[in-house]
Amino acid sequence: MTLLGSIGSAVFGRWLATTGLIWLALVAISAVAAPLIAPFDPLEINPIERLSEPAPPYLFGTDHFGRDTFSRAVYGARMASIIGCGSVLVALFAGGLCGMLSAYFPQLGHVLMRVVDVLMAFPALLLALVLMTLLERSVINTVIVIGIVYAATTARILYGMTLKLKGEVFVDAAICTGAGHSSVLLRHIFPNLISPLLVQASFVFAFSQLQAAALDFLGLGLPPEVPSWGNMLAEERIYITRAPWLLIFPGALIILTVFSLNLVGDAIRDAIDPRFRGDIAGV
Amino acid sequence: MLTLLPTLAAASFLVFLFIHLIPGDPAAILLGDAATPEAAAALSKELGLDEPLLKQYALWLGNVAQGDLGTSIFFQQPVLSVIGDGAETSILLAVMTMFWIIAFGVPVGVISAIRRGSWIDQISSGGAMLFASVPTFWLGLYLIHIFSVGLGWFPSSGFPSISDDGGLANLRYLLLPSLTLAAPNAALIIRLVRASMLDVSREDYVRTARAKGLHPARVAVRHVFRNALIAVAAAFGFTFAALVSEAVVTETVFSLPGIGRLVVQSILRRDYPVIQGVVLVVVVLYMAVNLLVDLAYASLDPRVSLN
Amino acid sequence: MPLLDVSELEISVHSTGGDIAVVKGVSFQVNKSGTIGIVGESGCGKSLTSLAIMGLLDGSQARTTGGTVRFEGTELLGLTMRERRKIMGNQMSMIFQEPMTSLNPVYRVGDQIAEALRQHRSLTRKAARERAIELLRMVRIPRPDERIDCFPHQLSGGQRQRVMVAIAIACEPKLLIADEPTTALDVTVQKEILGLLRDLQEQTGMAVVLISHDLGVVAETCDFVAIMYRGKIVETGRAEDVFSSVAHPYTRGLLNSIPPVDRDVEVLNEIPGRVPSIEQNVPGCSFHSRCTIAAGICREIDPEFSTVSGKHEVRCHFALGSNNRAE
Amino acid sequence: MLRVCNLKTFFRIGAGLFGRKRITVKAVDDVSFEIGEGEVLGLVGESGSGKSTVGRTLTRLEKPTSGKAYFDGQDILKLSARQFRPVRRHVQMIFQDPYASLNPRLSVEATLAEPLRIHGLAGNRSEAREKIGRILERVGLEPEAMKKFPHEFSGGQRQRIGIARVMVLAPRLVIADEAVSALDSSIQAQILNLIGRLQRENNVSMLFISHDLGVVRYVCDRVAVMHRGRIVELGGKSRIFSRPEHEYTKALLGAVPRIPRFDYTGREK
Amino acid sequence: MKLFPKQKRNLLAFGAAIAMAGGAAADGTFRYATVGEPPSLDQHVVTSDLATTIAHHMFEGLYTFDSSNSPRPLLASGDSMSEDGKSITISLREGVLFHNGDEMTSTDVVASLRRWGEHGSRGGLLFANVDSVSASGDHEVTIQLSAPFGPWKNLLAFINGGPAIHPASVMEGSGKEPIAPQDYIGTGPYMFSEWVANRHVELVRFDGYVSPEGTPDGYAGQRSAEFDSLRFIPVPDVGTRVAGLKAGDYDYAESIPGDLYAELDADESVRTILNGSPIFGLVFMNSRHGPLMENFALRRAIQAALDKTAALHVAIGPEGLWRANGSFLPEGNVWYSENGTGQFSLGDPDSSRAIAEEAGYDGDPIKFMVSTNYPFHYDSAVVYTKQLAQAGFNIDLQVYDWATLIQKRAQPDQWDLFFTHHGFVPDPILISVMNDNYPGWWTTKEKADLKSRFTMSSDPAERQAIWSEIQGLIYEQVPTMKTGDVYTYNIASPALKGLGEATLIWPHFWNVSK
Repeated sequence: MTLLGSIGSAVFGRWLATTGLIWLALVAISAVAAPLIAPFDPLEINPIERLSEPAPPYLFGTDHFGRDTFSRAVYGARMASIIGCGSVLVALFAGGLCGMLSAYFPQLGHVLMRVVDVLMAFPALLLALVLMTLLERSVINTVIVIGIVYAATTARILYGMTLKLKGEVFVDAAICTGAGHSSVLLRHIFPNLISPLLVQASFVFAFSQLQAAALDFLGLGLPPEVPSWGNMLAEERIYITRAPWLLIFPGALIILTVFSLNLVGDAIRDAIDPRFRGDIAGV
Repeated sequence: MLTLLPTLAAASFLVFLFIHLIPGDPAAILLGDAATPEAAAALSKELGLDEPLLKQYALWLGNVAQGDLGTSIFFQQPVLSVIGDGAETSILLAVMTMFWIIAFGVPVGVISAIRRGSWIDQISSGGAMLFASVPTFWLGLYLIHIFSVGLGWFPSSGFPSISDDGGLANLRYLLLPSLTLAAPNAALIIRLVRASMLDVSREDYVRTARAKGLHPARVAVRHVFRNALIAVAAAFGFTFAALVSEAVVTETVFSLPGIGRLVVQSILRRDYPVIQGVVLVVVVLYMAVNLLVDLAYASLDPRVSLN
Repeated sequence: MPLLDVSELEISVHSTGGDIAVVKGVSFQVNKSGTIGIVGESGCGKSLTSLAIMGLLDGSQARTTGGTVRFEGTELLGLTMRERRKIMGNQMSMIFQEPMTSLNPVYRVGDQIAEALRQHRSLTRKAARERAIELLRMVRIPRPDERIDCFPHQLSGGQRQRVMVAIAIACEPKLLIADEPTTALDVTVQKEILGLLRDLQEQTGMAVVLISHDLGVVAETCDFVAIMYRGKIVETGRAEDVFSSVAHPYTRGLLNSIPPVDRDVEVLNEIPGRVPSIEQNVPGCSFHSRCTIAAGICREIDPEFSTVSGKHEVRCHFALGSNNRAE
Repeated sequence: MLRVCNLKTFFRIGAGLFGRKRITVKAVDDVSFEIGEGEVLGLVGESGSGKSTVGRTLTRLEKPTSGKAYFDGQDILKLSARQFRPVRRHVQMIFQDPYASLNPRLSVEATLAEPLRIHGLAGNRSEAREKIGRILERVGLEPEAMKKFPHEFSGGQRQRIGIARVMVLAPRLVIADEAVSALDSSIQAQILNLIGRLQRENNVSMLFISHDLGVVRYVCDRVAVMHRGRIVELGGKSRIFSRPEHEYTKALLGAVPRIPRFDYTGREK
Repeated sequence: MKLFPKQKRNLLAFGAAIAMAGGAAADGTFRYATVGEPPSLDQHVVTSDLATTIAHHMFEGLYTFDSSNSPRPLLASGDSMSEDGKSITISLREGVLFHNGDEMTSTDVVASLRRWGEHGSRGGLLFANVDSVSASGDHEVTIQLSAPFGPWKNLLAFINGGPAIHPASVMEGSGKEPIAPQDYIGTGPYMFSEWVANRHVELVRFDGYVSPEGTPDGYAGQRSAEFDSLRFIPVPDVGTRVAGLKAGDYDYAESIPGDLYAELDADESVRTILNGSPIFGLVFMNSRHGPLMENFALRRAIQAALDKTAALHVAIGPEGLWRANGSFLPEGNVWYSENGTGQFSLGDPDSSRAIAEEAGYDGDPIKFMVSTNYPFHYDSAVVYTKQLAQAGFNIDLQVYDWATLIQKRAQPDQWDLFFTHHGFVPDPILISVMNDNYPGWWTTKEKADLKSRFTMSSDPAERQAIWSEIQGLIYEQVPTMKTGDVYTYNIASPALKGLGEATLIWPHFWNVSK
């Protein structure tokens, strides 16, 4: 059974995970085709229509600028995808590399893992807060900061997994055939880490959504003009009674997306190598 | 334990560097909008904030070594007492949260592992995952809205110290915040307990226990759960870090005078000594919790020896 | 009345393609203080059989789908779990292959022995402890009063298996099922454990079902053997009969493929091919694809048992004399 | 051909939470032996006797504490990793667990092509494929096996792949570490015969590590008995099995269960 | 959204009696939900409105304002001025006690005025014209001016960044650094009790308080402390402030968003209290650096592009809470003037574009700094950016947190425009744009001339006329743009008695009980 095949059967075997996958596909489509789907410019201010209730043409109502919440939600899917993919890339690339190399080269690992320890000792959000204040609010900085926060966790996990793989007999066998470090790492160890990395990616993606929303809430995340679900919640949170739709819709979008990611990640995790199942945190 | 000191020093230096690189002058914040830049600069000088960074760090480190965390620029009070008061709130919040996590998470995880595949398992596993998907601040906002404003059952915000009027009854102020904070973490523990229970139940010694003719409940508790606890204990260190993270948001939503909100506000007003102090305390706390976890680990698993 | 009477036992495992019977029509008896060895290669169903007798089959993966298991005349398969537990660990007990993992690492060995005692005998804590020390002495663990407070990881593999034996004989069972009890052990330790079992059997008169892949172990220990291949017993009889006049080509092949330690062999006989997977439906005799004497009939008809001599029975169309062979 | 002198491999283990109390385990303690051209030396012993560590040290999977191992007169324990690489081609190892010793993510072709590529034994892909096809045939596998992945094979077939991976390099010394102990007896005989045939055909020297005395008697020319990190007895096969001198060897031989009254049908020597 | 009608709520509350055990805070404690922590409460140096809201219960100045924003004696009992207008003699009330029990004398007043003059935020405005301050008797002080200075009494009455009177012992040796909480000793009806950082600031009734005479009028007249204690609790999240007041956890909550006004006003469990004096947003322009430095035409082009009404609508919400008023002081105030206000909110992108072209604007980016700490700044800035873009301006909107913004605005090369707001002041001299050193650095000759005429005069009518001219100049040179008046409001528990209909500048809770 190929990797994709096993993931496919893991996901489609459960109706809930399948639903999650469909929802994620919808989010992805919205992200790509946002300009085609959104009926309005998400930034267009319209003071006369401010705080309109959900009714055509404003499916999700309007916010206090008079901006169309539905259009902002659609563009929010784009932001969610950017934040998620970006954080996953940073976390998995930086963390993954760090963890893998640390486990493979113990001397290097001795130094690198101390750095990771320092990062891990910081509560994730606290680290993100300090970094965000330092770096100014922007999409790229949010991605980097969330990425760094989860890079530490990823490094820890990959460290453990690589150590386990390093002790595998087939790695010894590869060394005995004369394979060098790069060959052992890239051909023998890395391919066995792909599926756990995929699971980790789905959890980092999910966490990044919550983390980004929390940063937005504290006023230290994405620039406020960016239409993200977290910003929508943060900016409009005083309207919980005055205009409840402004909190219900973006909140539901975040919950659904994170829930779906967790479901899919969980389904993949159950399908992967049981050796690593316990290593990946996630939910 | 001594090996932790370099980590601590590195962490504190990193934070020191970071927060001083952030633009913004605490003196200007203190004086307010009407003050001129010249006035702010004068105050800055008076506070010693114009000294070279390394010198400031050395000074700070020297003081810390003597147990003095410095004076808050904003409050004009010793950092230790500022943090001390926040710590009461945060620690009580953490303890209550841990209580919910253990009180709900562990039994639900055990039950759903025992009744694997049943509707109880489906609901608790799915519910756990759903709760872990809710942004904490969003949950908090609605809890306040429903239980404080709507039903009037619990106070909405704030927390008078338990040494204040009301005594321990003041803990009711922490009920909603701790539930908010517990929700995603309990979810984590439920899943972890369930997974560990299932892993352990495949072990040979569980079969041995069953072969003795023991009652399934006894097997589940004495043999499966007891061993699953080892894996769960290791997760508590992780949970603590997550807890502190989310406490920042929860304390802001519920306006609790804890160190989470303190640090956010201190970052906003560039109160360097307080930020450094909080980070120091949190890192020490984190290490202490990890040490406790290690000790718990050793006491749970006779194969792990401390020496 | 035999102590244990297994008749036409069938065990099925759950798979995506539906239930597959992996143990089919297994029947044997064990008398009081008798020893039967069940031999076969991995996957032949010998361990499932032992778990089914003991009542340890976890319904989610495998379950009994036919046949009867009578213990002292009582049908076990129909009992409720509650009734079953009264027998488990009491009149019937079991030891397993992996002494490293079969003991719970977080409890002292004394507690694990006492647990079995207190489950079936109303003993005080103190009495249970004394009995546990006595049991450790019985399984020949030196300084039992000290070792009783050891954790399993502080003991060697052989000692752990002795502790397992102590747990199993704690309630003086009438039947002991030993599933590959020495496979994970060194030969010198194996010898001691087998000797211990034999001595205990002599002292207590309990019957033993010994599951093993090692013909040598079975030959030295058992007075009755059953050879299993792909879920069926293919040859059974008194050990001396079976080994002195092997009737089934599989048994013969197996015996011939083991390099002997007491003589030099130039070329070892092989059984060609490999065991067809359990999902594969093999018509006729399940061994025919690897059998050197198989003929047309073997591909079509699954042979019934035929008697070689006395209690020595075999499932082979050509077992009863070389003149029947299609060579 | 291979001369091992006073080999010692010690492990330091244990690092407590509060201190660094370490114990030294003398896994291999002053072991010396020789293996001649085309000779099979059996290394028997019980678990923990250090026999596997000897093999792992000679293939440099473990670091020796002291001692020398001359292969063609060259001390291979002294060489740098770079210098050792050309020697590796000639010193190969067969592992115990055929399930674990193959990378689950690599096809058989990829697994077998790797040593060829590393040691520059195949000019191009088609040449490599041809070589792989030949070696697969020699170990008794169909050429179609090339495209398959390890999980598609049975244990015996996997061990054949493991042997192919070693033999494709045409090594001069093969270290077989419990090469058949994970296999069922009927399969074990097949693999033993395969190893024996390949060894004779290529005149390969072999260090055959096993706990199974019968297997060692079948495969080896000379036998070394290891006990607690030391070789307690070394000698010709027939002498060791018929007239063991050391008490431990005697105990070992005495413990092997035998099948009485069985008329063995194999050809005896 | 109300989940349950009131009666049912009570029943439910009764049902949850265990949760309610302990009840509300002790009687006699007044709980005020603030927007955050105040900085130091030292009124000399700190200009935070929140600090003043708390501090004016414990610190008093020589004068204070009545409801018409006219200065009236507080610690002073009377004053006289010499013929040349250069010597002011102020007599003090006798028998006034500090919280430490000592009687206030002229020594204390002189020490306080001197420290304020040297280090105080607004002290320089007066002390630039002061030669000396001295005690001319136990209960009399004399201020010697270098030239006549009209706004002196307003400056002495404005407690925010103003001359609170402290004991001389506290003033000795204190410099720019705010005095520490243990030195918070004043003469007010409440005295400092504790400041648990991050938790609350608590004041308690000062039993030795000696009140001024007269009917209460604004901050003037009789003062009496009715509560045992006042507790100021930081509740930074506005939703929590509203929820907390509704849930009965606070008696008073400040700074509530305009959009919730109608809903809260209709809610019987909440009382809304408007601020009588509006605050107003200001967009400062950089007069020291960058494209706007001396290009007044370009500045006017920017001014012409803005439609302030739209921004107010988005940022504040209901129309009753804001007024698109171009005069720096509100209608009805003595300083009200319509000079220049024709330019206030043109919202004319076409003429703006034309003026900008004429002024030589070539599409260079204009850096506009705004902070998100104040939602109304940010909301307005977003609207302005849109409007300016329509007029062809290339606006680079830079969003910072407040701390970063105040640091950046001190560096002339970092910005061209920034957004801030200004509290109500009773005298235009206190408006930040009048301060030459305030970021923006408006220091044209025209301004200097008018400003010196303005301060020299003591004749109210003349001063009002000069201020009108200055306002005209502001609309011409555009050092800053007023964005309109915002009437903030607070909410209170209906149980509070003695609250006025509106707040004067900062809410006060003497003469208030529950």
